[in-house]
Amino acid sequence: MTTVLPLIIVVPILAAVGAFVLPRWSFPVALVGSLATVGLAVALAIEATATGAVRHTIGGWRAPLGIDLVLDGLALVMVLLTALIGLAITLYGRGYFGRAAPETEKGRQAVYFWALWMFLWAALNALFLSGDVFNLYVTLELLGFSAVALTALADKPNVLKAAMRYLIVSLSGSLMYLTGVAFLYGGFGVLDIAQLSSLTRETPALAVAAALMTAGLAMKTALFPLHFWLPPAHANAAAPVSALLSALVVKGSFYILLRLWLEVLYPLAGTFVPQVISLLGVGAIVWGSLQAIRQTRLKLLIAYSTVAQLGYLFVLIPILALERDNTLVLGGVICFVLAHASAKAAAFLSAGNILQALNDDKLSKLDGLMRALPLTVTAFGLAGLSLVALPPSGGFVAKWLMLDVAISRGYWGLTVVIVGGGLLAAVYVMRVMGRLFKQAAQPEVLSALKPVPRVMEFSAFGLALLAIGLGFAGVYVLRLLEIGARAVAGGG
Amino acid sequence: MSISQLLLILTWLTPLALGLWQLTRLSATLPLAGLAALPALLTALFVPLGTQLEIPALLFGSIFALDRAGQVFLFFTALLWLLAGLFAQAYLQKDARQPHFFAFFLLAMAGNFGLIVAADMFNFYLWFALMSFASYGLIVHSGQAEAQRAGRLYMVLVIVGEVALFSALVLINAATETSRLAELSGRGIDDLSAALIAGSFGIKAGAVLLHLWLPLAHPAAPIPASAVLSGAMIKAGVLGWLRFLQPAEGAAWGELFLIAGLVTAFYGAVMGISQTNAKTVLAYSSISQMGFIMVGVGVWLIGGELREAALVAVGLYALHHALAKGALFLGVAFGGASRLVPIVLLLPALALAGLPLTSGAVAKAALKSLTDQLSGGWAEVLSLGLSLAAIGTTLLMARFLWLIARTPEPHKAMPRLMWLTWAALLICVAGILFVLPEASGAVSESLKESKVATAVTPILIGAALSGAVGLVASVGKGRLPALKLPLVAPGDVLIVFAALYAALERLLRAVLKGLNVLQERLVASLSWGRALNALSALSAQLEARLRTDWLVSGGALLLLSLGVLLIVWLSSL
Amino acid sequence: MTWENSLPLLIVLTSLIPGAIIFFLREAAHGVRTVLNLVGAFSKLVLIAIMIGGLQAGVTYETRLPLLPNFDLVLRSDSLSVLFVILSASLWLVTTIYAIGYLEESPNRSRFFGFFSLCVSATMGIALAGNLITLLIFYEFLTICTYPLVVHRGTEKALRGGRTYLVYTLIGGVLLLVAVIWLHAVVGAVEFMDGGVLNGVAQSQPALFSLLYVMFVAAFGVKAALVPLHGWLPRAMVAPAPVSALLHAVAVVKAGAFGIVRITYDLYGIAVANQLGVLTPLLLITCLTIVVGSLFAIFQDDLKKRLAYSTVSQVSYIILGVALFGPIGSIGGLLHLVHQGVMKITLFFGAGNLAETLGIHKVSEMDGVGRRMPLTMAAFTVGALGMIGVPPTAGFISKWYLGSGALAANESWVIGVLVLSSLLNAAYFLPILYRAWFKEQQAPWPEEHDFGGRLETHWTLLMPPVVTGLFALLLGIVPYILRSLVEVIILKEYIG
Amino acid sequence: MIGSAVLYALGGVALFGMGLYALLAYPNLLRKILGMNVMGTGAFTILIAAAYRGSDAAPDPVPHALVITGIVVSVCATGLALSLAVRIQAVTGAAYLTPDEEDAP
Repeated sequence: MTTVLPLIIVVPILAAVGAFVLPRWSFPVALVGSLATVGLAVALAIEATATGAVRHTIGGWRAPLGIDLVLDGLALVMVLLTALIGLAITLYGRGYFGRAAPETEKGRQAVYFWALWMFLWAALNALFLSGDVFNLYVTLELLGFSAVALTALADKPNVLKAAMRYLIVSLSGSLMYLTGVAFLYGGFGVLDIAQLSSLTRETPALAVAAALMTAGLAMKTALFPLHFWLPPAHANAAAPVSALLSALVVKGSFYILLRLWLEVLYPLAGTFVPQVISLLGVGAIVWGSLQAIRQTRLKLLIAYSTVAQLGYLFVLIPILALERDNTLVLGGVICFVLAHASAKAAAFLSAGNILQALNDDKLSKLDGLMRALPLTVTAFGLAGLSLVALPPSGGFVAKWLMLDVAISRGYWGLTVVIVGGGLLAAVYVMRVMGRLFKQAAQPEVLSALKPVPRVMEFSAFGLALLAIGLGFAGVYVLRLLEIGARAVAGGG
Repeated sequence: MSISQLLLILTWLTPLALGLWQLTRLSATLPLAGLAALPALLTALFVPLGTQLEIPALLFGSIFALDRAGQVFLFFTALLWLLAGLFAQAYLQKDARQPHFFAFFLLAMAGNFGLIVAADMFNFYLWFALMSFASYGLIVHSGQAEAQRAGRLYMVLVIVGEVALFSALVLINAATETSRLAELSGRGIDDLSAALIAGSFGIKAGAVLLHLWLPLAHPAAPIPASAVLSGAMIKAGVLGWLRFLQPAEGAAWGELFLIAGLVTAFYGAVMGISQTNAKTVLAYSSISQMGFIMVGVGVWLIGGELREAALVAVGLYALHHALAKGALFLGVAFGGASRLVPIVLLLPALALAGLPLTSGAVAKAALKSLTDQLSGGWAEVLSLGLSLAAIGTTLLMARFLWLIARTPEPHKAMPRLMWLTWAALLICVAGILFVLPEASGAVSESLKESKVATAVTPILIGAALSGAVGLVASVGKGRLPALKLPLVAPGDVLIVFAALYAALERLLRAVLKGLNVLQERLVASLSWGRALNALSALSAQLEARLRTDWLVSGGALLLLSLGVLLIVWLSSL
Repeated sequence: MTWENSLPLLIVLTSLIPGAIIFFLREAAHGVRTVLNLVGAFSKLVLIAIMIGGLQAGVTYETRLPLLPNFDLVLRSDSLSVLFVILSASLWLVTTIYAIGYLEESPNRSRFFGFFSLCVSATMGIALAGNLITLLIFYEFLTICTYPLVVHRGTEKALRGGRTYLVYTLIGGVLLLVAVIWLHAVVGAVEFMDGGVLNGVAQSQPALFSLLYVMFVAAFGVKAALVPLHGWLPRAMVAPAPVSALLHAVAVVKAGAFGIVRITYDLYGIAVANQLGVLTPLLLITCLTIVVGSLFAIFQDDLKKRLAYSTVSQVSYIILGVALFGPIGSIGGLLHLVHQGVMKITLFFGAGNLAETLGIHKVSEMDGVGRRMPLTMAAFTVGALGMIGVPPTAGFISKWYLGSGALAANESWVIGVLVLSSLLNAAYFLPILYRAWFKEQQAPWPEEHDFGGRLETHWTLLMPPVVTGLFALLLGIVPYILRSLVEVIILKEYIG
Repeated sequence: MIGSAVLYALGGVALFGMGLYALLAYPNLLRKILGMNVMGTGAFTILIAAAYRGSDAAPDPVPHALVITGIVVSVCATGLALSLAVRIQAVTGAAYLTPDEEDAP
């Protein structure tokens, strides 16, 4: 069964190539690729729950030059998350791009979308499974390229500028990371994370690496105040791309940061650095929420919500770095990743539906859409529920765990922020929901809406259900995270 | 269930069921609705004392029983309701809203009967409440402005009385841990409970200062309703006292009642004398007469060996007053119909004043023989006081008859049933006390020479005084400055209370308005904060700067990485 | 799955599943929707009956789903939950029938009934919650499902009302969340138990546990509309009448009051709460609420607003019973949980009928309405007299127990509060009755709606208030049925 | 006395810094892209410095492999960046990032 591990990267790459080479068949190819990848992810999950963590050396080449793929609980959860959301986005993309011939502008976009999306999926899987810091760099770059290219799909000024900004940020972030890798290698002579984990000590090289990698990855994850690039990129991209970017892509760089602090940079846990990261997270929650509240466009509002929500990912870093064995703390963060990914994808897809129907996403135009697009609005509402972290939802479980950690350790300031952030989220979600529930001032607008393909509505709704359903899956997520929790870190 | 027990239930069930039936069928009056009082009358006459029925499922366990006090009260109450009911049937014949009247009439009747046979405090409270609330419908029946005003005032006092009674019952129940009335006697309730009981039933009984509603409500109601209000229902207050007022400090409370009784007796007379409405005069007379009964209750409270006799005296007086006042009220309906009417009305009027050989004389004799046995100077004070009050009664009655005699001829037809019921009631007034076995002692007492003398004297003085006043008035007509009557508006001190209430209401409104404004402000400041908006507008500028100026964002990036380095370096020092 | 471990879940699902299906029904699918609603409501009642039978035979019903490590979603039946479940389920049935008539021909019915069913499911969950997290989850769930109902009309005013509602309840919810987690951090996972589970722990850290208690009360107090957390309730009056019934009688304020009951009795334990000294401040707050709520009610001309302020006052009777240490007061509080629900729903049905049939929204428009709608107003009268506490309505029974409980707890001044409250209740209810019954109609009805037939209004509108009005009487005349159930609960709480 | 490897590394750091400055300070997109390339070169230089194992030992081959991979990535990045820059100039007529247009969905 160990062959499955590389397949989960290879299959989407093949699909990407196929979609590009066979433009008329790009969607079927992508669909098959998506289904196969989901199947592989499930197979991996079954395997890992049965046998524990999996380590695979591609082509028999050993580290340091060979490529090691490592599947532990954390990686598995991320792969599964990507699979679930990826499938929904593939389905959504079908509705979004329709059956336009490849010769048309829209058809051309569709072909690029399918190819790039499959490529991005491969990059994500590769990133999650990479066992050494340099391979992480490569996958990070691949992820960045495909994300930027996807952003730039729509050939409009704002989109292109946002993509360019995104590219600059992405590249400089990756380069900082790469420089950090150089320092790590210079300092400890290995690249394999598991090996590094047992070697790292508090040395100047580690400090420099920590500084470069943390800053670079923080920027790529749009941690406040380095989030400036995110809202225009996420808000201006095509709906399925927005969902991808917000739900999955930013999680890629965060995943690396998390791994680093868990397994490489932890000797610095005693310094004030994790606290600084945590403080920036707090800043993100407050700042992002305030910005989201004052937005007048739906997609920008959702994008700023992402800025705010990403802040939550960072607030527990100090505790994580100290208590690396505590899956409950990690569980809190990861549950948040899952909850945010599903909810945010659902929110962006719903926004895409609204945009499709209305050709506008100004909040002031949303009056009464509850009647016109009940399923979409419900999807947005459910996603909002999870963002506000009201039970029963994935967001609630995540915040529950985070609050549990914060309160039981006496982090009262953090408690206030987590709780207050939920209320701020309620404010911006309600700004939208209130509109949607309102009686339309001009009912004729509602009858002039463009039709929204059912598959788009249902995939948004499905993701929203996932966001809610995660509220009942906390136990299972934690159980998955237990897989190989120490075995991987300790082995080598 | 024996027939006696069944009758006990039927006393209240019959009028209750018929009342509810009438309430749902407002198109036509039940024929002879007054007969609903028959089971009660039968109960009073034939059900053996001590008959009891427990129904644990109802309320907190319900007990109905017939004791001596209950028997007497039930008797005259039922009799009066029966006759007034039949009277009303005829009296309100042409009234389109007669069914409404009877609905409330029957419900009030059920309440009045129920509270008499109730042997636990919850039932008493329940029926008392039913009676009080239902009689509101009787008071406002005419729908005229003064009836509405009277009704409003009545309702305020009813509610105040209800909550006072409620508090008293809770206190008594907690202190004695029983709800059975029979187990209350001699348990010695505390002064607060006693005060609440005295006050709440005092409202119903029209004790001075709590009487406000009476002079307004009794005249406002249709005549048969006035009769039962004044004759029967205010006695429920007396029965309430007898049932619940078992203070530990019996003597002190007794003396308080003696004083209050005397004051009430005088007060009613003084305030009533200048009234221009015959029914108002009667209402004030009722207040005055309740003062006499309160004296009896006072003696009962002082207790000792007089307790039993006092109970009998109170019962007799209540019975006498109920019938006499009922007859007087019904008589108002015939005012002007015939010249004979004022003369016929002399009978109940003189009975009320206590003329020998009338029920009044018997009742007063019973009372007098009680007060004479009191020590500590009370005997003398009361002897004089009651005699003076009797003069007042006589004057009131003279005023009443004067007003009746001047009533213009009514346009209404007088069905025979009206006359018949009135006549029946008059016969009862004349003879009833001489038939009742309980009264035999008092009857012979009243016929003693000394008693006859004390009874006749105040009547003569009163008659002389009214004659003099009448003479002065007729001679002085046009020469003396005309008196603007009534000198005191019905409800007398009500004016003070009304002013107080108005002030209180204004104050409350102002306070609440202020509170409301405050609350609105609070909520307004809570909802979608303005402060939040101002803050975020500022943040938006920063945000735009961060996005467009690469040096700012790059600076932040550098700051972060250098900061990390710096921190590590600092902490390694 | 056995009967024992699925029954509580089924009770929740009997409204959840119909609710979920109803969302997807077309507007015109009137029949299907009605059938679904009624089947759900009736089967819920049947299941509850089975549960009561089992409880009497000593069976424990418990559904347990793992939710988080150390934290299960627990739905369990005990006497207290049964009390609330019976109340909500039966009132739900009545309200559903009412809503079917009320919303006839109005838009968005599927959405309305969907959320309506979800609300009831949430209430069932609150009632059956076996631990704090379950309670929290359903409590918040209730908040969410109620919002769309409050803003159902979609007008600016409705949205404002809904927004205020959310602001209040979400802040309350957050407070609850923190309190629950904090408690969990201190004592670990605890489940509700008769007599409480914090005995010993709480006394060892009195300050902390008092603070937590205050947080719990504040959190639940928002929904229970304790002054000064009541501001949302009168504003939520913009909702359609069935929603008002739901807010005021079936679910929302009840959930708040029930939460306080649960926390006090089954988490802290009444004896522990008494030792901590938290009951006295609670008592003061409830008394303040009782008086202030009524004071505000007096000067409202809007009928539903007047009723809303009355709810503020009346719901605090329940909590008053909790705050009075001693079984008698407790019985009064729990009895009022049911009594208030039955009486207030009657009043709201009445108000709804006036609005729907005659377009009457204000007290000043009610002159002579008793003659036009005698049955509705008769039911309304029963409810109003019950609020004042006149026998033989249910309100008298609660008031009696509360008064006696106050004496037993040596807080005789509380009787003064009850008296004042009764006076104030009379001051704002009797004028309504006066106008309805004793005044002549002054002006034509604002907006008369002809339902045809011989009845004063549509039968689905008429039947519910009449039924609940009769219940309000029945519970007062024959109180022992309910009292015996309540006594069982209270005895357990005091003996442990 | 600073070893040649350290000197090399410091040179790399300097290059990285210069590139970063260019990236941030110049609005022209081409300059930004060039800046990024310089940054990359700096990073590679540091990596190569890390390969130094003493004057008499053969250098560590691993960093070289990494640098080669890195260069490939960097070429791709430059290509993507240039094509984007071209599109931007074509669409907006400017070789730098103009402020966003409002009111475009």
